[in-house]
Amino acid sequence: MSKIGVFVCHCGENISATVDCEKVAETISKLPGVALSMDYKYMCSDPGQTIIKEAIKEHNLDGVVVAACSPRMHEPTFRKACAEGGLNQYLCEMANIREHCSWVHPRENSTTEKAIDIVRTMVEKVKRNAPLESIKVPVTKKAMVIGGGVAGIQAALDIANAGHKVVMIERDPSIGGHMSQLSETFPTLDCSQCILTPRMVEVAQHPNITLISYAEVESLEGFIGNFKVKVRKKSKSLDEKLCTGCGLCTTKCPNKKIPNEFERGLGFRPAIYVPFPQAVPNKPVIDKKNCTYYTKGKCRICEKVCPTGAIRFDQPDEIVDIEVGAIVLCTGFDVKKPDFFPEYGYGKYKDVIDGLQFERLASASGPTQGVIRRPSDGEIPKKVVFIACAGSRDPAKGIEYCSKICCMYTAKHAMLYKHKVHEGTPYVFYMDIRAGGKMYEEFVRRAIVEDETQYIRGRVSTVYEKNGKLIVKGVDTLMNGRLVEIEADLVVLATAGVANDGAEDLAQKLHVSYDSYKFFAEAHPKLKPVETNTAGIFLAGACQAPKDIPESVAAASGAAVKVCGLFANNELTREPLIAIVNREAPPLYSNCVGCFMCQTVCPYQAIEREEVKDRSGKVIKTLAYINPGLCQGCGTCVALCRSKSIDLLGYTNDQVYTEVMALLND
Amino acid sequence: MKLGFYPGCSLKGGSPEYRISTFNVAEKFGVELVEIPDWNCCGATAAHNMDKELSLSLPGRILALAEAAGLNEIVVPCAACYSRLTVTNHELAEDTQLRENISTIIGMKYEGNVKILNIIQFLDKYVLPHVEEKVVKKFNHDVACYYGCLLVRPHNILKFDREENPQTMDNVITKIGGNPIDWAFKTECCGAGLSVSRTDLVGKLSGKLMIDALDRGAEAIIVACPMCHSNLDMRRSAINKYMNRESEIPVIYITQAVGLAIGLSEKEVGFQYHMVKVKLKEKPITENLVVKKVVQTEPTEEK
Amino acid sequence: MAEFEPKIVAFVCNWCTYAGADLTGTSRIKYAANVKIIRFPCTGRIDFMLLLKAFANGADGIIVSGCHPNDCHYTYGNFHARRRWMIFRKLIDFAGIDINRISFNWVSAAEGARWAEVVNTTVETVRKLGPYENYKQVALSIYDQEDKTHE
Amino acid sequence: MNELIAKAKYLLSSKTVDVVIGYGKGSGKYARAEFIRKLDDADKMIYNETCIQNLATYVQKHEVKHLGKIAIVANNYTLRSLLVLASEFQFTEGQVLALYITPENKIVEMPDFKSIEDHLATVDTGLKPDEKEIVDRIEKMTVAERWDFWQKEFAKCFKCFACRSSCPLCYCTKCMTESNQPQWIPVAASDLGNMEWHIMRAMHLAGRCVNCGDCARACPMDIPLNLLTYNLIEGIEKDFGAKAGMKATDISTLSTFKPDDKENFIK
Repeated sequence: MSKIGVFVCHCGENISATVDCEKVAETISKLPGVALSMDYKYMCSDPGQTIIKEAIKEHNLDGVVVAACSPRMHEPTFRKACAEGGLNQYLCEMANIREHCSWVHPRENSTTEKAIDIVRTMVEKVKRNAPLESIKVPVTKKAMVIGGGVAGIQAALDIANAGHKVVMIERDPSIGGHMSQLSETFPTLDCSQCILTPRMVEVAQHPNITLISYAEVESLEGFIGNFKVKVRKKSKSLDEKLCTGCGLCTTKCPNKKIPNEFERGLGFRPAIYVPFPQAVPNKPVIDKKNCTYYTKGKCRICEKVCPTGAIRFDQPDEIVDIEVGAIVLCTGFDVKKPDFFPEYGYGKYKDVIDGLQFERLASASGPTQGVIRRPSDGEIPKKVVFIACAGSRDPAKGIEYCSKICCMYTAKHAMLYKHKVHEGTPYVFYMDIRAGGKMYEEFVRRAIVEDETQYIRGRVSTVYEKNGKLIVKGVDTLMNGRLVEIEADLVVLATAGVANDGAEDLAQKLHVSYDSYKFFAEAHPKLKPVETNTAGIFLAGACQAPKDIPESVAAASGAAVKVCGLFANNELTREPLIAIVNREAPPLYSNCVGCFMCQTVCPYQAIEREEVKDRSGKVIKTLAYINPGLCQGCGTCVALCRSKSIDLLGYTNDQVYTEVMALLND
Repeated sequence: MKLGFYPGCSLKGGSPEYRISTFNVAEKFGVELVEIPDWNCCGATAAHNMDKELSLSLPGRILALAEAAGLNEIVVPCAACYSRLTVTNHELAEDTQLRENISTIIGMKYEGNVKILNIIQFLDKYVLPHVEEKVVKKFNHDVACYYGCLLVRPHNILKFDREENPQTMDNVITKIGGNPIDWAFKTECCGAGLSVSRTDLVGKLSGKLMIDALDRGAEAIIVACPMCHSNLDMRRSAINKYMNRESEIPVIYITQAVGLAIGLSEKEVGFQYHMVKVKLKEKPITENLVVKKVVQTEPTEEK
Repeated sequence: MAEFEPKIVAFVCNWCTYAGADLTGTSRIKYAANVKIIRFPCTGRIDFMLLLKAFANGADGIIVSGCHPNDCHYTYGNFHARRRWMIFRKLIDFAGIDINRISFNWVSAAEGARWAEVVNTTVETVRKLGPYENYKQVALSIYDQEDKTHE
Repeated sequence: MNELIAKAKYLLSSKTVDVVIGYGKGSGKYARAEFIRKLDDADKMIYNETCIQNLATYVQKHEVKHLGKIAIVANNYTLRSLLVLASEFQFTEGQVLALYITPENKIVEMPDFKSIEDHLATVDTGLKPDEKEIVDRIEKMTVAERWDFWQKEFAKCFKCFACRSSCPLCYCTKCMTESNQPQWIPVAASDLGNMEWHIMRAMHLAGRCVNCGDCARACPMDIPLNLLTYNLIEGIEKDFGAKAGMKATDISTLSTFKPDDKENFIK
């Protein structure tokens, strides 16, 4: 006869307000095998836990049910308590009578009845629980950082400086991300590249960091501590060992009229190119879509001029397997595409540009050497209208969230413009000014007061061109809705920050979840901001939601610490809730008949073939074997197995079957 | 091919040319328009500002009548009527309780089986597919397509074209060999609501958009709404006063334009009813004009 | 006579729907108390026999719910489950079991309100259908058996 | 059928195989299986319209496997069963030599999977019209009618498990119905237990059954068990474009998936 202890928690008023906890405890105490059943105000409090520990000793309980909140909340707490009380932690179960009962039902008998059913069910389950020991798996002390923006750079450096190996994967030819495109940064107005490029170089030169640029993740196998990542190194058509980065090829390439991505299409680049002067690695790649040789089959000028003969036209993509223990995702964000704003004529009028394009115009290394000239005719604009919330906070546009960085960089843009064009007037149309952050509000004030930016609170309905001017039609809600019309020379849209294209695809490859906007989802919005719900994969930067530089860097360091924490141990312990194939005495050996239909359902390739041999070494039977290191315990194989030879610890057939029975038999 | 037809007050009263041209065009394309028997006012402008139930009952009855008459697709040329009927259709489909209330009020069932076409959807579905072979005289003019307020708003209910910079009417014009100019006032207000009470404001609002049309060299303004038409056409004096210049630019219904292109006479499209006489001067057809396409910047995801 | 209160068992996965139901709780959204939840790691773990067993034990209705396609914590579990249910549903329907009493859903961890809605609609549907009498009858047969054997 | 006997004798004498599984005169209306290991036993072999049992059933039986290499008299169902068994690793290529008998009573040796697959590709493996017809008839019934229909049928069952023994694909060493922790299915015959047993069995055959119909023929109470799986076969072919036992490398329908599997009932 089992000795189960049942502890019903009032959770202050949270449960007892609608559930008669005494009655629950009292009813349950009558169940066979229940040695002790009591209720208490706060089970999770120290005294509460102590009660459990003592009870375990006193009644030498062989099972514990805590009827309280969701196991997703406090299961670890109480299992720990039980362990300390000398009971195997897996003999402790939680009955969720708060989230699934007291909070969702009124104070009625039916609610208490339901609570009783729930507890009874868990009691019956616990009777069939088995003591389990956690699994220990080795940890590969090497991290992969996906994405070489400022977040990725920070994460990589932090991990590397802690003495661990890091592999950085970057999709583009150079690391640096969006930050390398920025002119100055708020609120200090220090030059973006001046603070970023040294760290880019540091990454390239760090003994612990291997940088793989122009590469993308193909697939991911394994689990925390033991990931195996397939990486596609896209062909650069270049032997990097030979290339000295002299740049002769890029100057000699005849095909120079390709819109430059780094300049956001405001400038041009050749077909063989280095994205920008300070690029890391500072070696060119050939853009196959535009290279005359790849498209038309002749040219090869770069090959001729290369002093070291480093050009390799026939270089194929290369797939490399990399084994790492942890992964940090820093794939960053993108901004909404032009065609998203027909009413603003973005994409239709040359002089309607987005924030990043303005950054390039204002950047000393940009297409205009930092002089603000409008794209259409190169004139210096006299009136510039900045439109904040272009897409953001606009349910009609399907983007309900605030892109967060726009208020600040719009203020910055207005400033930069005013500093460069003293006689010009910057206008800003805004909904609200969201300048939360150190020195942020002051910064916006400066833009308004010192730099005389005309802030107009209201939306812009449409922008249209008339006699070379852009007519911006909007409303000033602080002037009781007066219509405003501004004849601007340049319009800058603070376009909404959105998830990078391919984010969804990557998330599915890595089995991390993502929200409806395709931003990667953290494991807990407050308490686990840099973890994903896939153990061993962490997040940093704007791939999670729009973030500014300080936030991205902070998150990156946070993720780095998590990785280092993981690497602090040589092995990590995993929950033993995994599937096992049953064993029987010879001649049966197991009920498994080796049809291996389970092998194809396993998402983790955890099911292997095991041969039972006799003394002579002759194979008597081939059985399924489940690799405890790989099994994640989804149980799909268990439900599929016809002979019921596979069972899932913690959710055994016996347990779930009993639950169904107990839940209904009242 | 038989379709239901809801004229509403305008097409029976102020805008006979719209009705005539619509019927004649439809006939040319083998579409018979059957007037909904015993139809009533759609309750536009007045009702929905005062009494929700009334504003749904009036169109509700019209829809119910159409359904009863077995007219599952009805053409509603007037933009205001179109708006009222579509909104009603939408709300009744959303809320069964409401539908029951309304049907008790109007004393007849409505199952929601009536599909509503505005004039452009009608042209798009039944005329454009065969229009090219029927065009006898290309409508070779630079025109400003004016959609007005009700034809494309609110988008989440009408699900028609785009609120900002709509394109469908421009497509029709292009199809009949015309050249829709790119201008800025496609969906601005013409002041219809104030047509009677504040004529001066009509002059201002309509004037603004007229100026842009003229500046961009439009030979005519194309409309699909009787209110827009009456304002731009009938209130021309007020408009000219605001612009302080004499404008002769005609205001033409999209159906009239199509009509001309497929060889209907000026009478058959009802130009005789216009205040501002329609004098479109012949132009030599230069190829580029005919093949000229509308600048399209379709949103990738139109929510 | 009081209104018939159907007994409904919900088989849900731990990562999406169970968490979703937790969210329903934390957002204090009220729903019918007829439903009791059994937690599984994944919809892929849910054995079709358990559904039959639930009916055999007097359930009038069943809810099966897990992560939306592509969102499975175990990547594919819900895809396998989906196939299983497609086939199982056809089979039991053919065998004369009332499939309107089983409601299959995808409810994510973020859809607290949706969970309440799923529960309530299912309860209503099953309440309309009434107690699952003929299954209950058949289920009794086994107890006769046991009695006999005990004699 | 002398040709067959001669073939059997040859195979045995030449040590090509150790046992030939064929048909012998049965006591009932169907021929029964003969296991020919000695040359002169071969004369017991017959082949006529009574020889319809799916002999593949014996291929993976422990006792038979022990005998060594097997030659087996096969019809199309047998061949498909063999491929399913092969795809479930129940025997390896070359272990079984199929002696397919054509409608014209010609014997075709099929030593490897390829030859079987190629042959099956040429024959119509769909449900026969009469089979379809009865499935449709039941589908047309109301749920209540179907329930009554099956309850009447299941009520006859007394758990002799002939259906299981006759099925080439029911080869679990310990059947789920025998597992007693938990006791998924009540041991004794009862309306509930019978229904659960037959639904479970059909579900376990989903995507595997080759509609040979032996279960129904084996049933002493003439319960049309095959209909349960026939109905699934149709559905599976429609929904997943899959058909069991056409390739030795096939992955069974239930142990795989497509991300775009179409269903309309999961809300």
